[in-house]
Amino acid sequence: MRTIRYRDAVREAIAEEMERDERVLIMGEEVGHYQGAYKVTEGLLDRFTDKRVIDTPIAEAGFAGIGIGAAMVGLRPIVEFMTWNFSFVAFDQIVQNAAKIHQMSGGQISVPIVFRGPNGAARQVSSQHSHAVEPFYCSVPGMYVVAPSTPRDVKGLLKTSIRSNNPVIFLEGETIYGVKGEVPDLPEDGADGELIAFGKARIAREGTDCTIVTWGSPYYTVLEAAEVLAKEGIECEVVDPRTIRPLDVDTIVKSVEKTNRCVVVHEHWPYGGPGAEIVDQVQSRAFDYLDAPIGRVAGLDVPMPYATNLEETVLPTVERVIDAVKGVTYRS
Amino acid sequence: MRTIRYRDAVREAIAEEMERDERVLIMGEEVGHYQGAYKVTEGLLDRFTDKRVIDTPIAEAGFAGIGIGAAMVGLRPIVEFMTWNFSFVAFDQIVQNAAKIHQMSGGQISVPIVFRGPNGAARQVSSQHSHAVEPFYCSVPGMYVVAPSTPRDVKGLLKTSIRSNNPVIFLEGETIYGVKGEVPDLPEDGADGELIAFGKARIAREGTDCTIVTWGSPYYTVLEAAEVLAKEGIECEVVDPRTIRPLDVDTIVKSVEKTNRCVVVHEHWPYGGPGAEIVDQVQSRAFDYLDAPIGRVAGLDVPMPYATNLEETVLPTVERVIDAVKGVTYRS
Amino acid sequence: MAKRDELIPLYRQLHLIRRFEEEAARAYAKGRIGGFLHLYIGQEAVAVGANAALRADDYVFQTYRDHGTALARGSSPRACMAELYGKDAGCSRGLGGSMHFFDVANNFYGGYGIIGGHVALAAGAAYKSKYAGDDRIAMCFLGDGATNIGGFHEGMSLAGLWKLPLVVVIENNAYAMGTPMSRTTAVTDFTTKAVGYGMASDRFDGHDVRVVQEHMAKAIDRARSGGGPTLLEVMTYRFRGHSMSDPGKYRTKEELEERKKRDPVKLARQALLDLGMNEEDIAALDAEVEAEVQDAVDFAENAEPAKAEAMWQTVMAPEDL
Amino acid sequence: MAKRDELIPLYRQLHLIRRFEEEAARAYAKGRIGGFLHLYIGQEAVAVGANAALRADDYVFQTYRDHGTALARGSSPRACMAELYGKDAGCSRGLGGSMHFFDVANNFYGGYGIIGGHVALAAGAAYKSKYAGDDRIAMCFLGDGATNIGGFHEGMSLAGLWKLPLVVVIENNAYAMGTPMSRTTAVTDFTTKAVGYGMASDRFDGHDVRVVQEHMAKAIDRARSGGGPTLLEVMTYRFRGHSMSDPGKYRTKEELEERKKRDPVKLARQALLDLGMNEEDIAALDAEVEAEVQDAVDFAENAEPAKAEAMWQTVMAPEDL
Ligand SMILES: Cc1ncc(C[n+]2csc(CCOP(=O)(O)OP(=O)(O)O)c2C)c(N)n1
Ligand SMILES: Cc1ncc(C[n+]2csc(CCOP(=O)(O)OP(=O)(O)O)c2C)c(N)n1
Ligand SMILES: [Mg+2]
Ligand SMILES: [Mg+2]
Repeated sequence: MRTIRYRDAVREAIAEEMERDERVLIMGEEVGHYQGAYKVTEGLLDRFTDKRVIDTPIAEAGFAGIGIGAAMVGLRPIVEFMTWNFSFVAFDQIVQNAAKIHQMSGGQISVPIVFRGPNGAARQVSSQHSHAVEPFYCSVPGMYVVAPSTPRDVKGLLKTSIRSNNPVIFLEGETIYGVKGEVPDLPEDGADGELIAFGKARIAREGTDCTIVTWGSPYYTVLEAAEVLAKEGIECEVVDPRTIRPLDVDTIVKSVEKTNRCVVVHEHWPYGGPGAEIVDQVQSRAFDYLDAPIGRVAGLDVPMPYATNLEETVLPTVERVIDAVKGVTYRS
Repeated sequence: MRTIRYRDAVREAIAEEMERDERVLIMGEEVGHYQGAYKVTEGLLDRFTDKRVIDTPIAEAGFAGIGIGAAMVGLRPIVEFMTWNFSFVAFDQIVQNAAKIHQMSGGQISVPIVFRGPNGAARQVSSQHSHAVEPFYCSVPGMYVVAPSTPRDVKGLLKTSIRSNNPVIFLEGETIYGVKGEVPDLPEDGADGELIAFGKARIAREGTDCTIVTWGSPYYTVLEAAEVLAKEGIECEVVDPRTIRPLDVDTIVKSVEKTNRCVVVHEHWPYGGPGAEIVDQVQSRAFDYLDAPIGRVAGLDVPMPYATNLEETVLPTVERVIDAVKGVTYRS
Repeated sequence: MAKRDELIPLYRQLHLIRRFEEEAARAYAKGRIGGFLHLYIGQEAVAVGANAALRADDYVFQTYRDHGTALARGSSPRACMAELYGKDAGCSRGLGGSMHFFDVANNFYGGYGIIGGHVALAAGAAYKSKYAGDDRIAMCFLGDGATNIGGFHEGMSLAGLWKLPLVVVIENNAYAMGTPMSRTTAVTDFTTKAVGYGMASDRFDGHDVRVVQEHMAKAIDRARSGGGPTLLEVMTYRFRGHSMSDPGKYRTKEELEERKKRDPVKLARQALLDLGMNEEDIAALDAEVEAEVQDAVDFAENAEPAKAEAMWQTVMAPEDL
Repeated sequence: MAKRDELIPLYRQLHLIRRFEEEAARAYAKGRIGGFLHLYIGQEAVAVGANAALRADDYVFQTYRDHGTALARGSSPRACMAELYGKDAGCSRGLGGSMHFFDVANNFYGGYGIIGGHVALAAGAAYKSKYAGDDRIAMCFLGDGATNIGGFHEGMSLAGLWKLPLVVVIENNAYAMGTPMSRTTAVTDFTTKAVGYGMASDRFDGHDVRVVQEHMAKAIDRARSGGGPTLLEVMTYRFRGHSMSDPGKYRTKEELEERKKRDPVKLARQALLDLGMNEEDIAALDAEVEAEVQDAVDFAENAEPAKAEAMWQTVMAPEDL
C-alpha cells in the first residue's frame, strides 16, 4: 500500500489503462498542454502524445458526441468535462445517444465510453458551477453512475469504468482531489492494478446504532460526524455505495437490519435523486426493521450562493448530520 | 361547465392569457403556420398574428434562451417544445439560466417564462421520443414543475403558470390530449377564467384502504385500476398532486394517515425522480401511520422499445397498479 | 454500355426504396406499423448516389428518415420491413423502429431522432479512422432544418478543426416539417455555412442519381485522401408529408406537381431507356423488385414479435470485466 | 479640445477598471475574495469603447469576465467590490460573485459562467426591442473560444434570421484558457463566421478605446436603425492569467511583453498627453480613481456579509397571482 492523493489516483487509473489498451484515449478542454484544469491529467500529454491526449475546443456536445461515435466503432474514449456543470450542454448526447444506442440498435453497437470530471461544489464558484449532478443522470437506464470517495475507490472504479463496454458517468469530488488515502502498490509491469466492481458498497465504518449512507465529498463530513457521535455513544455504520447505479441495496439493507435506523447524506439538492431512491429502497426492503423514519441530509434547496458564509450552510455540515442521526435515534 | 378536450383546454388557456396580456407570446417549432404539431396552437396564428405566435427554426437552446432573455426584460414568453424529449438540447438554458438568474442577480431580474409541451411516451415513438422528463427537472430549485392530468387542471394551471413571475416546466400528457373533461364556462369578456394554484393536490377519488398518488397520463390508468379494485372491495383514494414542485405533501400525508397505505404510480423510470421523493416525504411524515412499505409502479427501467407489445409492458398498466395495491394491502 | 450497366443497379435500388416506402405507407394505413413513419419518397437518389460513391466499409449516419439509406447500404428489405412491424427479426430487433434502423454489417450506423445529435457521432467515427490510420470515411446526412441547431455547428467545427475524413450531406428538401427554408435560415445557399468552418463545400441537384454519385465521389475522395471534410448541399424534395401524420398543407399542389416532374426513379428509368435498355428488361427488373418488396411484407407479417428478453438484454452491453 | 474632452471620461474608466482589477487581485491573494476571479486587465478598451458607443438604455450581456463591463456601464465600484467580497451590499447581494455581476439600473444584464449560453439571452433582449417596437439594442460579449459552442451558433442563427438589433462582440484575446486560437478553430478570421448567418461583420483593434468606440458605433447604428445584427471581432489580449489560478505558462514572456506595449490604459494616457492634457491634470484624475477604488475596498471590507434571508427570498421571484 502507498498513500496518494485522490487526483493522483485518477491519473494513475487513466495512465495504466492507456498503457494497457491502445484504444483508450482522453479528450477534453485543457487536458493536454495545460496539464488539466485540476492537474488530473498532468504529464499525460508527454507520455502518450497528442494522438491520445486531445485538447478540445469548448464544445461539450460536440466532443461528447465524437467520443460516443468513436466508441461505437471501436475506440474507448475517456471524455473529460472540465467540471460536470458543463455537461448540461451535452445532456442530449449523454442521455439520448450514449445511453440508448446499444438498445435501439438491437444490441448491435456498444458504447464503451467514460464521461468524467469533478462534481459538486468547489469553493465559492457560485450558482452555475456548483452542481452535484447525480439526480440528472441516475434515472437513465443504459449507463453506470459512479461516485467514489477515496483514492483507492476512485482508482479501482475508474479502471473498471474504462474497461466496461458501457457508458459510465464518473463523478469525482472536486473538493477531495487533494485528499490522501491508501491504494495498492503499483502493479508489476504488465500486471493489472486493482479493479473494483460496480454495484458493491463499502462499509467504511462499522456501527450498531444507525446506518449512514453517503458518497462523494460528503463522505468525509459523515466520517467526522460519526467520530463525534461515537464520543456520545452513538455508533454509526457508514455505507458508501460507491456506485449510484447500480446501487448495492443489499448491503445497505443488511446494515439497516442491524442498526434499525438510516440517514442518507448527499450533496445534491433535496428533491429526488439517489438520495430519495435510497430511502425508497430501504423503506421498501427493510420496512419491518425500521425504528424511525429514514432521515436525509442534503444540500439546501437553493441555487448555490457565492458568499462563503452562505455556501457553508448550503452544503451538508457535520452538525446537520449529527442532528439527523440524533433525530432518527431519538436522542437530543 | 362544458366538456372539452385536454388539448383544447391548453389552447384556451394560452389564448385567454394572450388576450389578457400583451406581453404574452408563444414560440416554438410549427406552432404557427402548421397550427402545432399536435394541433394545440390551432388558430392562434390567425388570431394573434406572427408577432405573437412565432415559428422557430430547430434550435431549442436558442429559442429557449431567447425566451429567457425576453422574459428578463419584460415579456412573458411561452416556449413550446414540440415534445419534451427535445428539451435536452436546451437543458443548460433551463437549469443554468432560467432557474438561476433570479437568485444570482440578487433578485434584480425575474424570468417569467413557461416551457411547455407534450411529455411522456406517445405510441411507439421509441427510444429517443418517449421520455417522462420529471426526474430531470424536479430537483432544480428556482422553477415550478407542473403536470396536470385533466382538462380543467391543465387549463387552470397553465393560466397560473403564464401569470407566474417564475419559470415553469409545464408537462402535458401526450397520450391524453384527446381526453375530454369538464371545465368552467368561458369567462365573460374581460373576466378571468379559473386559476388553479400551484402546490394544491386534488383528491380525484376518495377511499379508505390505500392512497394512490399519481399525475399526468398514468392518472387514467390509476382510475381504471381503482374501479376494478373497488369491485373487489378495496377502496383507493387517488391523490393527484398536479404540481410536482412544489409538492402538496400535506394532502398526501393526510390521506395516508387515513388509509395507512400508499402506492405511487408514475410513468418515469423507477430510479429517483418525484416517485422516490414522494415515497421519502410520506415515510418521513407518516411513518407511524404506515401499515406496509410504500409501493411504487413505474415505467420499466429500460429505454423505450419501439414494438407495441413491449411498449405496453413498459408503461404502468392497470394490472401492475392492482398488484401493487394488493401488495401493500396484503391481499392477493 | 458501361454507363448503362452502372446505372442498372442504381435504378434497381431507387425503385426498391420507392416500392418499399409505398408498401410501408400502406402497412401504416392498415395499422400494421405504428409510431412516426418518415418516408424517403422523392429523395431516393441522394442515398443511392451516395452509396454508389462510398465504399462498403465507410460509415454512414442518417436521421430518422432512414429507410432509404439503410436499403441503399444493402440492408435486407425483410429486416427493414420487420423492424417497421416491430418484429424480432427487424434490423434493430424491433426495439428501434422506423427512426432507428441500424445495420452494422453494412456499416449503416443508424437513424437518429434528435436533430443534430448524430453529426458529432459521424465525426467520431471519422475520428476513429484518423486515429487508426485507416482510410474509412464517415458520411452524415441531415436535413435543411437541422443546420440551425448546435449539434450541427459543433460537429462541423470539430471536423473542420481536426480535418476529419467526414462528408456532411444536407438533404435540402426545402422544408423542415412545415417550415420552408426562408423561415429557418437567413441564407439561401447552405454552402456559405461551410466558410466559417474552413471547410470545402459543394451544391448540386439531387434528382439525377448519376449527378449525385459524381459529386459525392469528389467529396469522398477528398476525405479519404486526407483533404479534410466537405459540406454538401443536395437539392432534393420529398413527395410525401413530413411523416404519415402530415397532410402537407403548407405547399401547393402545383409546387408538388412541378417537383414530381423530376422524380428520381422516373429520371433513372428514362436514362436507362435513353441508354438503350428496353422496356421489357426494365419491367423484368421491376418485377424482381416487386417480388422482393412483397416478400419483405410477407416476412414481416409472419415474423415473431419483438422479445422482452431482447429488451432486457440490450439495456447494457455484456461485460467482460 | 472636443476630442480631449471626450477622451477624458474614457481614460478615467479605463484606469478605474485597471485599478479595480488590481485591487481585486490583491484582495484575492489575501483570501478576502474566493472562487474564480477572471480579470479584465488588458481588455479594458473593449468594454469602455463599447459603452461609449452604447446608450444607457441598451442591454449588455457579458461572460464571467465581467467586472470591466459592469464598471464601464456605470456600476459603482463599491457594489462591485462588495460583490467580490460576498457582501449583501454587492451588486448581486453576494449571491452571484465575480462571475455573476448584475446591475439592471445600468442595464447590465449580467455575467454568465457557461460558455455560449448568454448569446441567446442577449438575442432575447433584442427580441423584446423588436417586439415592443422600441430602439434599444442588445450587446453580447464573448470570448474567442466561445465561438465553437452550440449556444453561439443558435444565437447567431436566430439573430440573423430575425434581424434582431443585436451586436455580438468577440473579444479575441488569443486564448481560451490555455488554448490558442489555432487549436480551437479552423479559421483565422472570425468574421468569416458571420457569413453563414447572413450577418454583417467587422474586425478591428481593441487597444485604442477610440477605435473601439468608432467601430462599435457603426454596428450599434445598424442594429438601432433596423439593419440587423453584426458580428464584431475585437483584437485584444489579457495581461493576466485566465483566472487567478492560472500562471499562464502557455505563452512566452516575450509575447506578453510585446503585447503590453499596447496597453489600452497607457495608450489612452498617451493620447491625452498628445491632445495637450498635462501630466498634473492626469495625475489628479488618477488620484480620484485611486480614492474611488480605495473607498470601494474599504466599503467591501466593512460591509455586512451576504444574508441567508436574501438567499431564501431570491430562489423564486415574488408572485402576484
Ligand atoms: C432537437 C429536435 N427538435 C425537434 C425535433 C422534431 N422534428 C423532427 S423532424 C423535424 C423537421 C426536420 O426538418 P429537416 O431537418 O429539414 O429534415 P427533413 O425531415 O426535411 O428531412 C422536426 C422539427 C427533433 N426531432 N429534434
Ligand atoms: C460550457 C462551458 N465549458 C467550459 C467552461 C470552462 N471555461 C471557462 S472560461 C473557458 C475559456 C474561455 O475562453 P474564451 O471564450 O476565449 O474567453 P476568455 O476567457 O479568453 O475571455 C473555459 C473552457 C465553461 N465555463 N463553460
Ligand atoms: Mg428538410
Ligand atoms: Mg479568449
